[in-house]
Amino acid sequence: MNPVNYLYLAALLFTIGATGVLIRRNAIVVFMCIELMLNACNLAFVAFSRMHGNLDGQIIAFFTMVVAAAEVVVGLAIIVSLFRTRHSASVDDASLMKL
Amino acid sequence: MSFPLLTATAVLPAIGAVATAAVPAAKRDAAKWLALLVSLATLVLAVVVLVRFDPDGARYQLTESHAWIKDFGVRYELGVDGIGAVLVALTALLIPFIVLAGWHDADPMETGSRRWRPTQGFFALILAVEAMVILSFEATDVFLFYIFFEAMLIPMYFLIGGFGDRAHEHGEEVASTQRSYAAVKFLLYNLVGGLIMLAAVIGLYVVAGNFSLQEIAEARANGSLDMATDTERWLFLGFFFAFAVKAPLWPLHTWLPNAMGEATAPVAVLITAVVDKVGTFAMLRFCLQLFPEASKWATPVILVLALISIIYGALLAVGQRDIKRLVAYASISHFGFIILGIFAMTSQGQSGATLYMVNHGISTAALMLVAGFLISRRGSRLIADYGGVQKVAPVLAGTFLIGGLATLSLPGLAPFVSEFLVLVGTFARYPAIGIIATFGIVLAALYTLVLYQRTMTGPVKTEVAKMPDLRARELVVVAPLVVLLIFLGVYPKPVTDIVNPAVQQTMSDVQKKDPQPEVEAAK
Amino acid sequence: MENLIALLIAAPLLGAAVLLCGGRRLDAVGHWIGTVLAAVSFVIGVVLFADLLGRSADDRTLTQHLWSWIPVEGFKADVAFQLDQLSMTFVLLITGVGSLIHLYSVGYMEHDERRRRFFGYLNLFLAAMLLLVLADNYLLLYVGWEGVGLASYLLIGFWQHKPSAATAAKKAFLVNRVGDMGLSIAVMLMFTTFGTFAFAPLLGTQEEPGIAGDASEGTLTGIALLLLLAACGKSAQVPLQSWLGDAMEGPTPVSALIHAATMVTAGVYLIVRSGAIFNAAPDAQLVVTVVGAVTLLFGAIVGCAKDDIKKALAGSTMSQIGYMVLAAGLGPIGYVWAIMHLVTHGFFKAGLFLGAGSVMHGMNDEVDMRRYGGLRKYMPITFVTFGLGYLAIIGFPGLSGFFSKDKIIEAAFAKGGTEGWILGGAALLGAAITAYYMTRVMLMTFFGEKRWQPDADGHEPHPHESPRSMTIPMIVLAFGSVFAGAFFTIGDRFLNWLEPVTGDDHGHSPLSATTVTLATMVVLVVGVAIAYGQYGRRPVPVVAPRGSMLTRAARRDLLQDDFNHVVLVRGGEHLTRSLVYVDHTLVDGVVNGTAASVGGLSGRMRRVQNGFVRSYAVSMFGGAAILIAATLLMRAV
Amino acid sequence: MSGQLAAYTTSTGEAFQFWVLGTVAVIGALCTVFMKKAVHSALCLAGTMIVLAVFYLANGAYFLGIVQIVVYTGAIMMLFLFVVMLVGVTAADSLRETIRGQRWLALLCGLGFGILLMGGIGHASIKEFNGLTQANANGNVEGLAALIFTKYVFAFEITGALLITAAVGAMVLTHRERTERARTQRELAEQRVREGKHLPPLPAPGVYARHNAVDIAGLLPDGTPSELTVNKTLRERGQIRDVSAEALNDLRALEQRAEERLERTAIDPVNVKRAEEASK
Repeated sequence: MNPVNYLYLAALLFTIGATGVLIRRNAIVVFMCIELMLNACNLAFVAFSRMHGNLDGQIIAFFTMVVAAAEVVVGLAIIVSLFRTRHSASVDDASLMKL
Repeated sequence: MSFPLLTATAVLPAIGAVATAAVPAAKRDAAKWLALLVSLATLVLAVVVLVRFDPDGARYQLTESHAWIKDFGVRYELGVDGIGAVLVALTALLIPFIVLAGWHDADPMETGSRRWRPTQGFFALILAVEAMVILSFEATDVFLFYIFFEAMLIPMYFLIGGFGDRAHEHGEEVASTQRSYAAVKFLLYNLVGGLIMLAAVIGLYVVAGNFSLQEIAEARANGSLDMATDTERWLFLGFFFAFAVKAPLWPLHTWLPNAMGEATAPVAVLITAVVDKVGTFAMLRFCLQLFPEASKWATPVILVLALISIIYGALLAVGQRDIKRLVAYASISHFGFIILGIFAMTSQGQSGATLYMVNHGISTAALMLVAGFLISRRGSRLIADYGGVQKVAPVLAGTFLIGGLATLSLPGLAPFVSEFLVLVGTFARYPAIGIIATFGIVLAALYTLVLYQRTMTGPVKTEVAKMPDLRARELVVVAPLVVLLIFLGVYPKPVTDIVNPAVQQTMSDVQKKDPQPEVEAAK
Repeated sequence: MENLIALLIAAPLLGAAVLLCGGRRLDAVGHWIGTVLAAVSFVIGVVLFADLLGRSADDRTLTQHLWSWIPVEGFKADVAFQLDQLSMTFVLLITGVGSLIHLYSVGYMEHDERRRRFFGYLNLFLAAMLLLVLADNYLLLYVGWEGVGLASYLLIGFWQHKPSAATAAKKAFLVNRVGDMGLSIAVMLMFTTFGTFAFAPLLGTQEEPGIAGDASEGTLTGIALLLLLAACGKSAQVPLQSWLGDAMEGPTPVSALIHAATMVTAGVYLIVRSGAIFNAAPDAQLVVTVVGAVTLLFGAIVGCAKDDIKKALAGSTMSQIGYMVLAAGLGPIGYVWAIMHLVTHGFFKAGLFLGAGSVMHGMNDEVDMRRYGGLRKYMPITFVTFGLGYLAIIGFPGLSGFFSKDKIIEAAFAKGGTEGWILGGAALLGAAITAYYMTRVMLMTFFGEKRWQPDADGHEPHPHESPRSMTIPMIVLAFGSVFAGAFFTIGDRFLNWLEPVTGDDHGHSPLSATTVTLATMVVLVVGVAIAYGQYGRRPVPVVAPRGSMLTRAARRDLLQDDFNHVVLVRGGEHLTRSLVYVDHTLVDGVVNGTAASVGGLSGRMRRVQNGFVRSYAVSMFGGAAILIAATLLMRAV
Repeated sequence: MSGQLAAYTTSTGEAFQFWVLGTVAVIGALCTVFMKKAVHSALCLAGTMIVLAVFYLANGAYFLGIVQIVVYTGAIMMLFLFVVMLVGVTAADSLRETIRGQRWLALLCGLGFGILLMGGIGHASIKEFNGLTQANANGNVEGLAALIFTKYVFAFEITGALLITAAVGAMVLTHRERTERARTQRELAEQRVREGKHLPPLPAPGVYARHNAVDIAGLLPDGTPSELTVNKTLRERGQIRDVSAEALNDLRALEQRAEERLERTAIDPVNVKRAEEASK
């Protein structure tokens, strides 16, 4: 089997995640989809690092995880405060951008 | 460093505007007098300019030049040639009459009306317009000109939209809505023109590298700056469009009847006799000097448009029911003559056109102001509401008739000289166009006499039976204009002497020679 | 001496200025100021005339240069005057008749509270007319040309409260403007052809002709025809004659001075003055003669049908000027006789009008001849003067009309060829009709039994002789109309006087002078006889009979007004109305339409911004996709 | 083991593993997106992540694999679940789309995007394929450590700063500042009296023969359930079970059976039917 398949898999997962972001309204689920996308990227990185035979890809993946963690923490905090204020976790409710 | 005379002519009214605006609300009359004095002082300065101007001297005189925006080579450059000097004088001459005629136009409305009319603002705006118009006549830096060309829209907008006739047949509400419509229309039309011109101005900078009219014109003349044909044509169109809107040339004219119809008579005079002149003046100075080839290229189309303006404007004037709109359409017809004269590219035509600007200013002022006095008495702009005025107010009728005769350019009155020059100049190069344009004089007679007959003659209408004749203030406004009309009609030499050299310059810019008479040519 | 020329014009001009600006305080003396200044101008004219007589025939041309009027590169128009025999003739006619009519008006306008302004206008007219005949270039002539138009506008519409008067005035001015257009285009054509439009270089003199001849005949014909158009407008020649009848709305002195004696003859002056041009354009001359012939018949026919005394006289004026134009069109053969007829006509027609005015004065401004009758008993002086004028105009042997008209008919035949016969025939026929309608007027007015009735207000008119100030002018003019012709003709005084300017050329007439004279006599008698048969023997009905088709058409000025109304007025109204509509909907609509569409578009675009995070996300995502696609494509190619 | 893992062509074992687990991962991802309830999505996501962890290991990223399991699946996903609980386990958002055309646009974009990515990968020429043999020569962790603390040390420090910031930020966001001091029991009681509602403590949840839970509302005398009896949080989540109907049916069934036993003749057919369906 050719490890390139890992890349294909990553691409597939990434696409699914992106679509999820667009389709779902529940902020939490949206976040999960984002996580999914990040993971897809990580997979790609790891696969690349294997192909190129150096560990840089893994390092990047590692950093991605860290960043993802931070992002999740903040994001979830935002969601919680949102929910507190308007008793809903739907992203559509936050449509104040419209004049 | 001599005394900056030209700057003074513009700065004085500007300061006057600020001062007038600053007069406390209670002292209404003080503001009026202040405005009047300032405008008169400006007139004095303008006369000094005329006197100091030496027709046989350099092309641009009394020049001033200071660096302004170094990065773009924008300079504060002023200077007048014969045409500019005359038009500055015209502006400075008309403003006092406008102020005097609008003496009561901005008084607070009688109690019960919700609209408060800021008297100080009215006169301050008029002075502001004067300052900007004078500067745009004097600016020899394209960018500087552009700034004032655009800036004068703002005070005009407020003058049109803010102050209407005291009484209106449809009541105050309708009046104010119509006014704001007219004002917005005026603003939009001219802004669009201005924007297109701005693009052209920038384009010119890109091509020429600076904004100085003289430098660019020289470079064009001695060939050190040659534009690609297309570039030149596009730039020309950019400039010309703005001026054609301002002028106004058919079919860009529709803002004028609204604006002149809704504004008070003095403001209407300000529009057509002063502000619009900037458009025709700029055609003569910028279009022809900067883009001679393109001007020649566009001439046929422009001449046809001017011709349409003449006939079309006159015909519509015949069809109007509203005195002011009638005068507006008449003005459109006259601007057609001016543009015709400019682009006929003969010395008679261009001298005639310049002279026409002056005479049209005076004649329209006379006619429109008297019409304004008439309207202020009866409180209606509809021709049908008048009749037999001649019997109750003979002096008013007489001056109105003289204004009308000037409008139909009766020989002996000033406009005849200019109109005939324009026609001769056009005929010399384009006989067909000249002949068709001559039909305009018949139509002019038609709308003027119809207007006079319906308003002044016939049995006296009951509404006008009690109409008072011209008051002292109004006579002071009208009499000098009438005298000027007659004087310039029989002795236009003072003006032509100043104008001719400048016209010759322009002719040499576009490298055109007057067509020679057949007979001499034959010999 | 030359410097007096300007004074000729200055005097009445001053009068006009004073009277019009003077205000009410001059009401008491205004009319005398006007009259005196007119007289002053006449005196100056006489002085100059004497001076000219004192000179040798070939340097009887005075010029005065006042100032350079329109100095523009390659274009030169001066305010300068030229006084030669032709102008002199006119000056005397204008100031002379003018002064008399001023005097007459003093009485005639006595009861009009705006008499001062009336005299102001009269003076204005004199000044303009003098300017017209004294100008030394066509542009200055044009000033006078329109000036008299203005004066006639003001005077026709003097009783402005009458809508009919105001309309008539407007009509007169407009029709004249059409003619003026011809004149101004002619001037332009001259300028572009010759580079000048001053008389001296252009027309030259009999000895050394000007440069007028150098141009191509086509150009000259063009100029000549344009001048003819101008002449038609001012002299009420077909097809621009329609205004003259209505012009009778003005006070009678105006009709006498402007619309009979002087202004309407300006066209003839123009043609004769431009003789050099016309001589070089025979086609144009032919047209002139045709116009003259047509008009003289047209006017005569109209004159036969009118019951309004002034309109009848207007028709006759038209017809008489037709004679002059015809003569002028004949070239050097006719110029002199044209002018001579012009002068004599000035006398007798003015006299006739003044007579008519005096009649109306006595009849509470009644103008319908069918309501006159038998007036000779009530106003003898008027009767006598009017009668003499009548005899003069029909060409009764020995009176002035006889000489001048006879010469013209002769000249018409002398043109030679078929057109000679046709023109001469027309002239003869005209003479017959003239005799007919003038007799008709005479009989209906002064003979028969009285037919007047109480007018609308119910008071019976008491016909009475007019005051002295009115009768004196009439008497003077009657003298003129009796003796002028003989005085001019005997010893060819007039011919010798004008010949240096107009040139002379005795054509070879197929008929001898005596034959022509006899023929004239015959037709005259016939005309008078017919008229007498109709109006002398049986009583005149007070209400006009329906009359034949021709009569009815003639009453309506041969339907010319109806034509104008239908074609020009109606058509014009429709045109302007539709144009107003177009301007509002089309030209304006386009602009407003653009504005509206822009607004609508932006409104629709605004919907896209729905504020939902996810739709923004979609656009981002789509954008990313597009970017990737772009990069891939870049790679691919 | 690592050596052969990083071989040029992967072993059939890995291939098999890839195909099986890959399918699982994709299904998990799809479920994450399309599950109605957030909890389920979270669980599916966790599953996918574990699969990914296995892939990491398979790709020789041992450290990452473990971290993936420990940090992601262990910590982050749990954090997710925690929030889900807070917001409401059963709070299911309807998948019915509110924005017009959004779904189709999304699917379209997704599809296009995916295809493009695949195309890109296929298009990309990935020739050299040298495993991690010498990279992982002396341990994968050591290798990473070497890189992190030498080449990427700055980035590493910065991530530390980032994490701290994130932590503080989260606290700030969720922390609710108490503006006035907490009110005492007394004050609360007085306030209640002032507002004149629920002077007594709130009623207890309904207690029935078969049901006895906090989410069951008690019945008012007229038989309608009273919201007040249910805990506030549940109320907000709208998780109130209403069993009153069942209770009433049971009651009727009881009466009916009693009647039959006492052989009451007048049998109301309606009642009979009710009774039957109740007895089922």
